[in-house]
Amino acid sequence: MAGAFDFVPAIAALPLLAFVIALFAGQYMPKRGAEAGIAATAGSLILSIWTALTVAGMTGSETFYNENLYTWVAGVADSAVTLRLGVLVDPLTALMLVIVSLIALLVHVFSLGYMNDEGETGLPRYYAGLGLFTASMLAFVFSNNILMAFMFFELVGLCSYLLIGFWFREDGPPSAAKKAFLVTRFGDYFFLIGVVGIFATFGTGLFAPVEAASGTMESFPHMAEMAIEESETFFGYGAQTWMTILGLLVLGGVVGKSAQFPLHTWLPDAMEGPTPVSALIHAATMVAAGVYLVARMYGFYALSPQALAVIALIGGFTALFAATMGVVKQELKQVLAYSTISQYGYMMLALGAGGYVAAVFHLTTHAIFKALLFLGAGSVIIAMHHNENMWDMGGLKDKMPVTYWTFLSGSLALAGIVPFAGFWSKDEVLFEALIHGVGTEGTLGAMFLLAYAMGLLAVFFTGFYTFRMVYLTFHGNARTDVARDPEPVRWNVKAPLAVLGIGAATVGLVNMAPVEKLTGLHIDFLHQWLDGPEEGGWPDALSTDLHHYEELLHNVPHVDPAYPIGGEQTTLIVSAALSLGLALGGVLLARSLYGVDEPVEHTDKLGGAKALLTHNYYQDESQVWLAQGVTVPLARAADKFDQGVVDGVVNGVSSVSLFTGSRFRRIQSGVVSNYAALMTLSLVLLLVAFVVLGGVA
Amino acid sequence: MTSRPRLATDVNYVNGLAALALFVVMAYVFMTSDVSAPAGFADGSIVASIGYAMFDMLDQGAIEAEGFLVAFIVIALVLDAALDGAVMLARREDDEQSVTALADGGFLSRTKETSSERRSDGDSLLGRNDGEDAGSSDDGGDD
Amino acid sequence: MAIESQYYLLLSAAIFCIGVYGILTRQNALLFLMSVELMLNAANINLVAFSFYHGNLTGQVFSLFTMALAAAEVAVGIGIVLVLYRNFEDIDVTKAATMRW
Amino acid sequence: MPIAGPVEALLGVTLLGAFLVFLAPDEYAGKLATAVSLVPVAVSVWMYSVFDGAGNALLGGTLAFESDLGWVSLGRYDLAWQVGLDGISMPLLLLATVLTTLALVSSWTPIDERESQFYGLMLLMEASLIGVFTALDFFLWLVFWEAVLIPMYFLIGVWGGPRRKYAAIKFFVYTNVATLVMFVGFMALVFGLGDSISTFGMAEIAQALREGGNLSTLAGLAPADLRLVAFTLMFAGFAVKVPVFPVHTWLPDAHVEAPTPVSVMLAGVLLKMGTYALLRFNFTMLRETAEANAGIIVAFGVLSVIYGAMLALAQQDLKRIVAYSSISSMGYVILGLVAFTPHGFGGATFQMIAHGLISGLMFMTVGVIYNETHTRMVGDISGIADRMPWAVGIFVAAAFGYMGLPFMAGFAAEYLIFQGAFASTVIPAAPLVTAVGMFGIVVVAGYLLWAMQRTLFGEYSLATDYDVSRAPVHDVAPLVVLLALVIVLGVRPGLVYRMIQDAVNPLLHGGVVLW
Repeated sequence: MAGAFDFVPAIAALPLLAFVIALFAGQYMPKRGAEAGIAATAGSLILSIWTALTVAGMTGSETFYNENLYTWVAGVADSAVTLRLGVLVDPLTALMLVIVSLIALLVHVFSLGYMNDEGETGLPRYYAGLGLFTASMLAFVFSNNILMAFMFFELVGLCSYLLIGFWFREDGPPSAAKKAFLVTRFGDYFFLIGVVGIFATFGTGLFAPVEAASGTMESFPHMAEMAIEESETFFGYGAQTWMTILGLLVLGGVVGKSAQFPLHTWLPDAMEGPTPVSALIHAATMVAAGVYLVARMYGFYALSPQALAVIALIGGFTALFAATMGVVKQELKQVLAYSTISQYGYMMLALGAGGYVAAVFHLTTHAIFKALLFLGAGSVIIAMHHNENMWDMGGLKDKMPVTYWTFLSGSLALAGIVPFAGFWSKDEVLFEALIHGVGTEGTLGAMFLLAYAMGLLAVFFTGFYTFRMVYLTFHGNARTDVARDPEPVRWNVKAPLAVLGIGAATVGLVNMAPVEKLTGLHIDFLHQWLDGPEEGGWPDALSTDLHHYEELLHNVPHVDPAYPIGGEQTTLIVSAALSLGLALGGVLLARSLYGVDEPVEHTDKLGGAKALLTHNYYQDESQVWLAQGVTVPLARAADKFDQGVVDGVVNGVSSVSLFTGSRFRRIQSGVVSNYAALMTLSLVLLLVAFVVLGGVA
Repeated sequence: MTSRPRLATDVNYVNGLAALALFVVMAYVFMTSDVSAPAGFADGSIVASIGYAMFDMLDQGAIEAEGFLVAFIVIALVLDAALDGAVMLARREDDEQSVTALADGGFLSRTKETSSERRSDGDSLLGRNDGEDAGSSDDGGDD
Repeated sequence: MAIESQYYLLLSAAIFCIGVYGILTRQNALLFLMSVELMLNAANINLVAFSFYHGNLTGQVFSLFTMALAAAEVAVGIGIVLVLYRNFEDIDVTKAATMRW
Repeated sequence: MPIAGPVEALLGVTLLGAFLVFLAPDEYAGKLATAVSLVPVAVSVWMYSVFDGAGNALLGGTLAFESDLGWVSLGRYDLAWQVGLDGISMPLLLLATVLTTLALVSSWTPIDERESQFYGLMLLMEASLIGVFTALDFFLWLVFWEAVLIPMYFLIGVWGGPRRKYAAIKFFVYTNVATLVMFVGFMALVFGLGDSISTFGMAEIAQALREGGNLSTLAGLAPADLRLVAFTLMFAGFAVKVPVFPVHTWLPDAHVEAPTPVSVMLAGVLLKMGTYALLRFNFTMLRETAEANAGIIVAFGVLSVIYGAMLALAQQDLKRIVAYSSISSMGYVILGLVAFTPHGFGGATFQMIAHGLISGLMFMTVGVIYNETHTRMVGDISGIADRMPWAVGIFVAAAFGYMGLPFMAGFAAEYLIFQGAFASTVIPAAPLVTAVGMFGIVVVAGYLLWAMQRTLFGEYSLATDYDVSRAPVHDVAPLVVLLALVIVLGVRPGLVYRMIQDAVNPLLHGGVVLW
């Protein structure tokens, strides 16, 4: 009997079909292709839920799946690797599939209101892009090897290019699209080296072992583990070092796609795209892909303390860095953009610091509340006739209550206020970083603590900028005519908001670790989901379970928890109180500064820091300088060199021969007598030569 | 103008030195070479033998020779062709008025109009070739 | 006693060089033709001389052919001279230099 | 062995077609040539479907469609009409025939004078290309190799842009001198081999060389030195055709001046002659020399990749951008070849096919845009996406194909090359060198994205006085076909990669593998 796992490829194939239909037939459809996208993503969602239920053991005996389905390139010779495409379904995959297809469905529905109702042109292209985007992300999620992951990772990049640049008639979007692709391509360059390196090192890129007819095909994290145990050497490096190198190379792609420092600059620009696309990019697809990849191959990263430290530091730093920039932004979507960067920083921090569950948890909750916030922002933007400046808004609370209350739910989640989703996950991230930082010996522990400190500080800024945004947008008096009389939005905008609003308030409940620890109730469902009910966790055969990861973390980089303040419970309470307190502090500060009827700008109080922050620490400038100030002149110089020197030599050779030719041709005077004279003289010379040399023989 | 022969005044004596040099060298070579006595012909009619050789009847000739029948035929054809060629070259084209060489006693009686027409034709044809040539070499040289 | 072969060669060289001299110094196409005739006949002398030297008639037959070919050459040559005159209004060979480079 | 096999039929039909088209009136020449060129396409597709070759043509593999007839005796060497296909030449033959047909269709719009001569020359070139990829006797091969130049010279020199004469002469002289250099190198080997070979058959020479020991001292050069000298000369000769830095400067000029269909053929097939010859001669016959000097060769490859990409970045002319990026892409082929790994050789050969299709597609797309706008300068055009949506859509797809988007042929090829080069034991510091070469994929994205942003998107404006409208169907159709091929090969590389691997794997074994 065909089970859910046989239909997993269809989860990605359905949106792909929607892509084709929308592209070629979209213009003949009443909603310009949206129908296909909605049907396909709904189908994907149903299949994803079915898959998740199967993984949970509710609809079948098999609870995991890992098969190679398609041989992309067969390596004939012994030393040639074979490259395959396959499907891996484990709890992480199932969870992510549900999230992605849910958000994709909601974004499709929302697009009806945001794009169709606004009378946009080129909608088939838009829905085709959305379909391909969803398809690539879903396929990326269930990839069973790193090459397949890379391939779909790249397709995700392509789709982001197409969608961010959707409004190609203006100047901004194409430029932003180019930047998004180029910056992530720079990261992917390292990723690709990593992929090639992994295949060259292990001969396989499987995330988890595959049971094939010919025997078990091992996964590369497992092979790496063995290699480290046996102290093998690769390409002249020790196993440990080599794994770190590979891990960091792959991390390049993660940093690019997940918009981590220093490759985050594309993401704020990507706000040029339509808002539903921003929601999709930020919540569930492109940006999530990076973090998901680290979680996917966590068994590999857990082997390298250096890589973990780098991940944690990048994460912590990005969380703080982006949050500070979010404080001074004027535009609604810009604030959200920086909050996205910051929140993905938390996930990286969690992964680096050994908090696998915390990272996945935050990925889940963030997907919900960030999608909500973007869609809410989209709703506001519709109402404001596509003016995004928060200083032109104000007082929208009463005019658009659905949007306001759902947006507030999302904002509370983002700020990390109990009991909204973000509180639980962010708290767990920080808690894990703290206990692992204290418990881990040496530099690694210190790095964790440093990253923790930055993450903790970022909580305050998060609370502040989130509620600065809420107050400026919805509270106080309306500051413009449009804000006084906003355009109403329809059900297709409100329905997704409502779904997500409820989600943002409640999804945190799936893993209330603090409550579990305090009360002893087993309500840390996500933890159990990733760990498994049995001893050793399931699915054991894949070795992608939490239990295995914890073992690795303990054995190889020696990441262990320790509780600095009393026992586990006290530490937990203190940590939670600390982060909640900071978040509330930020919220209250925002309220005192901006929660008034006629708020004014306070950015001048920042003094010199204002310019720094509004210019995003001159990150864009420096990267633009790198591109235009260094690369372009270098290219010009190369061109000059090519035209002048290399081609100059070629032309020089040709002019020398042309010149000598032009001189020699003077001999050809056209006068027969001269020719005859020359011939005669030559004959004389020849004869003389023969005489002098004594004949031919 | 008469067609009386005159002493050549346009003689280029400098070039003539080359001919003189050639003679000197050849004379030197011949006179210093060591040549044995000639073998001479066997008894018999030389002319008859030549005739036989031309028609490949070597056994009838008294003096040694080779067969030349094919060469004989070929030369006959060549002569014919040369004659045709000469006539073709010499013939005026149809549109030109036929002026016989004898009628005005020499080469110099052609109408100016015809000749200048020819001239300009030839010029334009050759001139274009020239220009194209020059153009292409300039292209190559300048770039 | 027959004349030594060198002298035949010397004679032929002399005639040949007179022909060459004519070509080199004159500009009249008809004189060119005459000079070429001289050179051809210089070759004929050689042919006959070597024919005698080797005791083989081939050289003599060859010289006959040469004469025949010379006739052909003169026919074509005069044709060319005619065309030359028609195109350049002169039979000065140095003027027909349009085909150079 | 029948006298006329499919290869002879291909050549015969194409040549005959060429002469027919020469005689045809201008109005029908384009259609007639296209119709004629469909025959080689059909024949080569049929040949592909029944292809039964195995192993490498030069190393004792089983040839498909072989014929071997005595031709001329030259001293102690017998020259033969020896043609046949193996897994390397079969895909290239397909590439040549398919691309010719598409290029012919794409000429309908831009070529509007001396049409019958243009199409006749195109077919003549196709015939020569078929010969290059099928001939297995050196002299026969050389005849075809040189014969390609003649139609190309006229195609650039007559139908080209303003500086066509310069470009055509540069192309002709440059490549001809290269052939001379290569010829000297090869003949040095032949004379060095002396009595151990009796024909100019490439297989016989390759096997004699690989077995080693047969080479005698020639002109004071010991066998090892002779190999090195011959290798260098042959490499230099073929490098011009590829082209490899620093002997590449004929390429941009030729591309810029050539009419679009000719650019398509030049980039799509002619460049592959260089790498094909490198693979057949340098890397098959003189394996040890190549291995010993891998460090230097790979430097040329990587330098071409980066340098070509950097130059592309500095260009304003769309055609020049694609032309320089061809240098970059062909550098990857060198990188793959010199790796001496299965995926290195296979990927390099696959890259010849992939780049042939993608660069052809790219040039054709630029041509379609040029047909409408009459300019190719980046600054002169902007925002034409609205006016010609399908052409622009395909331009974007082609550009991403060029950047190595997965599931398009370019990615498969480049990935395999990287995979092969990374694991190479021959290249010194292989992982590092590969990583440096791979940086090309970032730069290529840079200049193509930049060019697209400036030309296709933004507000519509055009510096020339033409009204831009949708491209005619027969302009877009070849693009669609090419794009489909690129995607099909990207999704299923095995369609040609299987036979390629079969043919390149024997190269890795020491000595000759007899099948």
